[in-house]
Amino acid sequence: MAPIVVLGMIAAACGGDDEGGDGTTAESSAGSTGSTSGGTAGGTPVEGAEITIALGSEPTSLDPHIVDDGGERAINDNIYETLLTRTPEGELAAGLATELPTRVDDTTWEFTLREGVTFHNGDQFNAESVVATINRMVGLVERGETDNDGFYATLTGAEAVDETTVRITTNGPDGVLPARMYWLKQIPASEEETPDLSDAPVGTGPYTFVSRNQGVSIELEANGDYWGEAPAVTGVTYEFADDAATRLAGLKSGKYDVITNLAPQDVEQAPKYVTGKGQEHPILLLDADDGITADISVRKALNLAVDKDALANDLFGGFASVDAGQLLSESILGYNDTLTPYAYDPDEAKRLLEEAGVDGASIQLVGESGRWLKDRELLEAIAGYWSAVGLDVQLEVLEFGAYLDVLFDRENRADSIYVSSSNDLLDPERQLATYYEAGGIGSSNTNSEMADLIAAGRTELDEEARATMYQEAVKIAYDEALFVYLVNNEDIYGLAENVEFQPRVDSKLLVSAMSVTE
Amino acid sequence: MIGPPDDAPVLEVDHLQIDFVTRRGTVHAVRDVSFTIAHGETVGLVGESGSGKSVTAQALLGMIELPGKIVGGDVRWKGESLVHGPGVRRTIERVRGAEIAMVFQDPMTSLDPVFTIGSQIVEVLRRHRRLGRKAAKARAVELLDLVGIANPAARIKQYPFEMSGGMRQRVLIAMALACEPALLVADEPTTALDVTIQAQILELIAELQRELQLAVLLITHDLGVVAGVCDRVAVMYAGKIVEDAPAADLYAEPAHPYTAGLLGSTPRLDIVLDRLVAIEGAPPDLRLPPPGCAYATRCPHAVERCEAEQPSLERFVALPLAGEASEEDAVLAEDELDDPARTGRTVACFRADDLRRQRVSA
Amino acid sequence: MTSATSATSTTSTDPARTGRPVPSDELLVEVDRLSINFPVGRSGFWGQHQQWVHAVDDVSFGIRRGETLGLVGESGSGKTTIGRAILRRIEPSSGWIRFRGQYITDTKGEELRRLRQYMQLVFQDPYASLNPRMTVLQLVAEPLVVHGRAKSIDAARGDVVKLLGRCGLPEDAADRHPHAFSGGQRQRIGIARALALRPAFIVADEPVSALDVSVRAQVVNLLQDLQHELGLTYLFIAHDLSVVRHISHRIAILYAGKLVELADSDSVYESPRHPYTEALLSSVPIPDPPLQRARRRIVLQGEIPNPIHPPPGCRFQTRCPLAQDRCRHEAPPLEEKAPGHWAACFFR
Amino acid sequence: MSEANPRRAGATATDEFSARQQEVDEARASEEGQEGRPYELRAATQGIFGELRADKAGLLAAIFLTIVLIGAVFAPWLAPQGPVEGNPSTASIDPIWAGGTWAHVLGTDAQGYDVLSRLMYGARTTLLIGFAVVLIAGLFGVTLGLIAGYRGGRTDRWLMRWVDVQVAFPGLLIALIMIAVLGPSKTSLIFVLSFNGWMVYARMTRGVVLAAKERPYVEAAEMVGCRPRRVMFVHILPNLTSSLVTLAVLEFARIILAEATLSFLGLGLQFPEVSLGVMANGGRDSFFSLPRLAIIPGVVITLIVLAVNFLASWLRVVFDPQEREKRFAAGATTAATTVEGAAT
Amino acid sequence: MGRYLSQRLGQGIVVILGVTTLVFVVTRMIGDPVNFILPLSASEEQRAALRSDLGFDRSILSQFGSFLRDAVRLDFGNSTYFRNEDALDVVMRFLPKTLQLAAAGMVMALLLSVPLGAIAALRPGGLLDKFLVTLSLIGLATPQFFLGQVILLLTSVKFNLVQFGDGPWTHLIFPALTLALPAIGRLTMVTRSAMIDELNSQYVKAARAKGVAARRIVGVHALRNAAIPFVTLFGWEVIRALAGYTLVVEAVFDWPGLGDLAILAIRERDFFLIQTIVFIVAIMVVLINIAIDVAYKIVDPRVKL
Repeated sequence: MAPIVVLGMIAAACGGDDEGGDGTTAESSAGSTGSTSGGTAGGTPVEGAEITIALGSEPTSLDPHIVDDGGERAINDNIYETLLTRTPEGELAAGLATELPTRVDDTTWEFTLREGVTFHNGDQFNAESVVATINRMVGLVERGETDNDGFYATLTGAEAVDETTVRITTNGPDGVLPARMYWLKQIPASEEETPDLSDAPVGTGPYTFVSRNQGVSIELEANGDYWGEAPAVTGVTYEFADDAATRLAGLKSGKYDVITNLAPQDVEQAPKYVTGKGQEHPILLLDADDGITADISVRKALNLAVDKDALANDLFGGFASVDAGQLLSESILGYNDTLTPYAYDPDEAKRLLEEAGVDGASIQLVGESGRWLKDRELLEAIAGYWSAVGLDVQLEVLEFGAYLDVLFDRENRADSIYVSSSNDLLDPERQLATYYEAGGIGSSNTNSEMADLIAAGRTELDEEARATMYQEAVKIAYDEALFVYLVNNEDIYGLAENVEFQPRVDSKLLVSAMSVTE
Repeated sequence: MIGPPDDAPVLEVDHLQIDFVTRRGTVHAVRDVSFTIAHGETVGLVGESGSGKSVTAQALLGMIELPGKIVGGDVRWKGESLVHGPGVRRTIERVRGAEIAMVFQDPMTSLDPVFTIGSQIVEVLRRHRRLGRKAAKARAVELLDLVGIANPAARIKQYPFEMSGGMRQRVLIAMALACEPALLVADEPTTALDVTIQAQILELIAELQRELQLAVLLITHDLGVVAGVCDRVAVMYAGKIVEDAPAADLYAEPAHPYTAGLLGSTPRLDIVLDRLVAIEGAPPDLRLPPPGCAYATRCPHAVERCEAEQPSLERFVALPLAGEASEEDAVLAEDELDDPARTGRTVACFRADDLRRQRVSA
Repeated sequence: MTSATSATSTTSTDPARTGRPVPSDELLVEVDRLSINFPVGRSGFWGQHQQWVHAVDDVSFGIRRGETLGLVGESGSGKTTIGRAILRRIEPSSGWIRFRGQYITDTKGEELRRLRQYMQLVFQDPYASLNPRMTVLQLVAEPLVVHGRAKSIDAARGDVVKLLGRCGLPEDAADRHPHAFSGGQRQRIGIARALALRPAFIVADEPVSALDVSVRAQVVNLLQDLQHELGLTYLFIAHDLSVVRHISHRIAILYAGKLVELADSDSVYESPRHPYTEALLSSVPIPDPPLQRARRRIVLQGEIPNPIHPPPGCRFQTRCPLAQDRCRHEAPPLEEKAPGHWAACFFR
Repeated sequence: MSEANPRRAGATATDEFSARQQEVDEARASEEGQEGRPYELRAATQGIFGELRADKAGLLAAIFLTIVLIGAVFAPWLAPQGPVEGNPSTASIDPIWAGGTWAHVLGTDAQGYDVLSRLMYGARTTLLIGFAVVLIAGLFGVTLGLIAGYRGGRTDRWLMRWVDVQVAFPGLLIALIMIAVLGPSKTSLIFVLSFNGWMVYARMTRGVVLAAKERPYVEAAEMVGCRPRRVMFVHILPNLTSSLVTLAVLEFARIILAEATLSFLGLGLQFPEVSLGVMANGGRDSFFSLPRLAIIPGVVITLIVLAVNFLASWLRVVFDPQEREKRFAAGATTAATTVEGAAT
Repeated sequence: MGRYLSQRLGQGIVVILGVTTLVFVVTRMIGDPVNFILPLSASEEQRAALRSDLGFDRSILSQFGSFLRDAVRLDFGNSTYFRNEDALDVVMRFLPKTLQLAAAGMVMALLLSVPLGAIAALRPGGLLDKFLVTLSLIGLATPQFFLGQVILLLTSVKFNLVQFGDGPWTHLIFPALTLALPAIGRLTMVTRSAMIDELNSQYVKAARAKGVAARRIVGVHALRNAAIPFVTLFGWEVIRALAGYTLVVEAVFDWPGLGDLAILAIRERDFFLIQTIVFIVAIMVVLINIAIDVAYKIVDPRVKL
């Protein structure tokens, strides 16, 4: 099961954006770290304002169940809603369901639905529509027609108890299910059989779909019948510009009001920018079983050799924080607050390498370029640090497909592989299963102790118990130096002078959270 | 302004000097050339390549361009300078194509290849005659008819590439005659043509000259070509005119050794010689023209003075051909000729008189 | 030289060689019913019609050893084509060429290369026909080297210098490049090069028409002197009747690919049989104004017919002042109108 | 780029002069002891410096290219640092004119690499690719062109159809696809650019050979009995040098641009290789914050290409006596008229 | 004419066949695209099914055969990246933007280079000539992407002049200018040298001797003749733009055209899309080549087709 989850996540990345993990909605317990700079924060909001948002990539489809890419989410998050939501701090909260679900048994969860909610096409939102949504997804997963199978492979079906009560079943104990329902977008019952919802997305959200000019733009307008608070911005146009410079140029020239993935070095250029602690954690997987990295002191040396602070402050311009010896953000279940980053100590690293007798040995470093923020630069910097402590670094910056081949080649692990891990559901399970757990599709170790802990956590329904298991697992990986821990970089949005927007921990680009001032 | 008297020359070339600047020195292409053309007169200008004859012709229409430059002398058309003076641009614009017209050596390249010949004739008429489109077209047809092109109405719609060389030369002549010029300058008009076509064109020029009372300046390297057409012939050598004489006299008794040499080295259809009399050597380098007579190095009659001093064009009086005349006769004949511009002969040779005497005594 | 002229004019050569063979030791070059067509562009909507230029049509003549045959015609008459065909530079479409009694029409490859030693070409353009990168020595010695007559360029120096001297070039000429020479001198170099292999037969393709008037005589004289000294045989191609008359023993006149008249040069001038020859003669201006003005001039109308679509019958009929109905259907054969004087006209 | 040759048809009085003058000039030149060398060589050796003095742009171009070439060839010895030496802590140091240090004259980039060092190594790679492509494409194209031109007939038709077909290929697009397949590396760049660039040599060579075959002196060589090989190598091929050199120089400029473009599109060389295009691509990310990182390599590429173009036009002049004459006349007469104007 | 056209069309077919074959072979060398299309979790059976669905399990020859068969019917298969949308539809959606850009750029090139070249040719060696020549050389020496970036920087950011991307026609100005500038440089040089040649030609001399006004000689006679070499080179520029440089300009300005699509298709290994793009571009190239010849016939009556 674990591989499936991971694959979904990678596919999410494949779908998307050239450099940022913009779409990777995750949440950070650090809460809202959004900060504003430049410009005036105040001003009277304008009623009925229309804005233009530049995204890094165009959604290939607007079917919320089939695709999973940043572009799709950026738009559909405004059209569709989910049973649960998260607070700005990342806590699960009521959404289309009026409260958090209750567990009926190990594999059944019951949701109570909000009344009086209608879809944009006039259909009623009710238990029937939830069942349709679940069934559609289950079918898509079975037929292998969705990029989202990693999120929903545990679902087996749903039944309506009454008009406002629905029960969702899983194929085993699944502590992650509430988080999954934070992710699954609700569609009208009438669309269960529709193979592709791309042409006319219909949801319950604050915005309705107006038009899509493929290759050029997508337009939404405020939903007058929205059950919740009416949004301040009444019209939004999305345009697509995969080049950061172009997006910035558009923002500066007034063509765009909001741009995503503002590059750290460009923040001063933007009229205004806000940041949110994202869920993106670039790390390096070290092959703990074979080759030069089989030696724990080498793995430690590789950690010690890298100046994480310089990466965070110089490479990411300060819009990143050094990882505390784990892939998990503070807000995530299982975060182990006893861990501290490996220090930057090149001398010690050199000493360890010499001790291990691999001074001057060659080491593979495999990565790719263009998908994630500063990926190539990060790789080059690491290659530089490692060279500085006397290693002969064989850096391979591969084309994405070739990179995936290396990443998933479990037979011949490369010495070190760059990945950028994110956490869409804001639940630790996926990351741990993918990279930590032995046998995980991206993992480079065979540590059974850690694997057992992670496997147990997966089916544990008690939050506290899960957290403890994960914290232990994370500690093992830290002690064993199974990864080179790097940084957690932030989402940066560029805003026009008169636009207000508070980024969310889960990186959702909600237009309803934006406003335009005079 | 009172116009020039009728017998005054329409064109005067007065001590014309033209230089060409090249990287290895200045070529003195035309060195002090003077001649005149009267109303309706046909003058031949004969010389080998590099003698400066074509350059001289171009100067008549103000067409010397860099790297060439008129550095001395004057060209006057009916008394107005075409070289300098305040209104010279205007004058040239008025005269060129309308009063003095030119026909070039190469009919294959002298027409714009991408326009019909009709439009190219009409262009001239509209420019100089301010004719309407229709009238100009009608006139173009007339002109083609005049130069002996059959079916002119159809021909004006043709492009130059659809015509033979002879035909094109006729078109060019028609174009030159479009504005009824007073002087036609024909620069080697037949060199590129076949012999039978050359005969046609020469015939045509002679005919037109008679009919239209044209003055013609015929430039050629072929003494034969001018013989049948011209009233007067000027021979150029190394940028200078060496001899200028009525055609009949020049051929009958060439006064300059170069003229004589040219005639001697040209094989004639009517006279078979065992051996041609060749002129040995080659023309001088015009960047460093010799201080004396340019022909001196090749001249069988050269004396010391020829190498040191430049002979100027002097009046030359030929002897009666009978050969019995004495020197007194010559003097007498000289007195009788008061109009050197028209009937007089001039020659630039110190030894012209000596040689004449030698011929007499021979 | 005068004797040579009279010899050829009295001994009649049968140009069409209808039956009666001429003693082979006398004829150096024989051309027999030579026709040459070139393919040119296509016509028709789909380009289905291959068009042919009928450059030379059924031409026969012979050249005797030591003789100069002048081949005269206007542009497009086929004179250059005939010259190149004899030198085997152009494939004949039909007909035969014999050289020293041997058929050479099918000679190819090495054999043809060896044949080149005996027949050479003097070019029209002395500027373009000498490789500007080579010295005069290299140019003139090249034929000797490629035919194995000299071991190397330098080994041939002595012979070359001697030859250059004979062609009237200065002693130091051998080591200079062609640029260093005037047109006339370059033509002398070209002649020296052609003579290097001591050929018996020279095709001179308008050798003086690109030269200045005063230099022409020098080259013509040189050609005559060399013929005298070396017993050369010339095919002298020209459009200029006056030079041809001066240098040739006999003259062949071509019109639109057809031989219209062939006779010794005096006869051609004095009693032309073909109306085209007459017109051609009268077109040549004579540098003598009274004479020139007094001459009866025949100015032909029109132009040489298109060689792609030659007119039926006599090719001259479109311009001929004598043309009658018969000429438009029937091509007049080349007939011996007087001893040694051949012409192709029904009426003369 | 191709500029039509000046027409030679339609000789005018001026041409008549220059022809004759040239004759005389050559006569004099050989009297001065210049004989014995092929004309063009002579022109080249005689004219290079004179021409350079006359052609200020050419002179500047030559100086600039010499500097670039030295910097590129000796980069490992001259460059202050390695091309990928540095880390984020030394990133974005300003260049010397903006208050930087002499240790990094042109500053450092976002990675902390020394820009000047990278420029030198980058130029080294870029020039190497340029030379290699010109050499490979040139050899291949010239060979095919020679075969086509000399053999003629069916061989010619087929080879030239091949050229026609390939010329009609959408070059950049094909190059991108091929590089995507072959993987971005120096070798594949060289291969792909050669694959896309040989046709122009083939066409030109064939054209020159065909034209040369029609020259009377080639016919003359065949007439005197030279074997085909000798005709080819002694009489026809030397005609090729001047146009080939000029073409190769211009192609070199084109290749530099092509390499930069491919690298810019992300399909160029990969770390740790650096070329000028790679630098330009690297500068793309921080174009607004550190425009110099894009502008420096961009300007250097522009200058190299510009200089190469000037060099080509200078070469044309060196190889073409007529062109030299024209240039001289233009210069001299303007000078002359100025003097005259001052006098009057 | 008929012969010519059939010849050119025949040649065009060979070109298209050659290009598509090359691209077909080359793309098949990239590797299995199935991994790109399917989610990574897809089972081996699913992969195999898709593989045989798309025909990747068959021999390359048989794949190529069916590709050609379908191509003749203008069926290029479905784009894998664009969720099974017909590849030709995708291309046709992006094509207009590229055509718009290319047309605007080429019109600019035409309108600027001809007068500039002609003006420079009036006094070769003069100050204005030197200035224009230098400018042209700089234009053709500047890498297009660099030019685009600088223009982007100056116009959109520093001076906030005009925007780009989708929108009113003014958005077209700067991308089109970027596309046009190198072409303007080259074409100005060509116009200039052709004009110099023409102005030195015998017929111009003859026209002057006829007294034809200088303006008419330059503007009518020389220009029309100079158009002959110009036409060919202009055609090449159009091809260059359509088949190459729009790619760069679109990348810099994020212009949603064929070039952007091509880069995307290559990056995403969307074989069917790549093939379709190349096919369409090749057809355009062939058509432009024929158009060049026809234009040739129009400006030069001597040309026979």
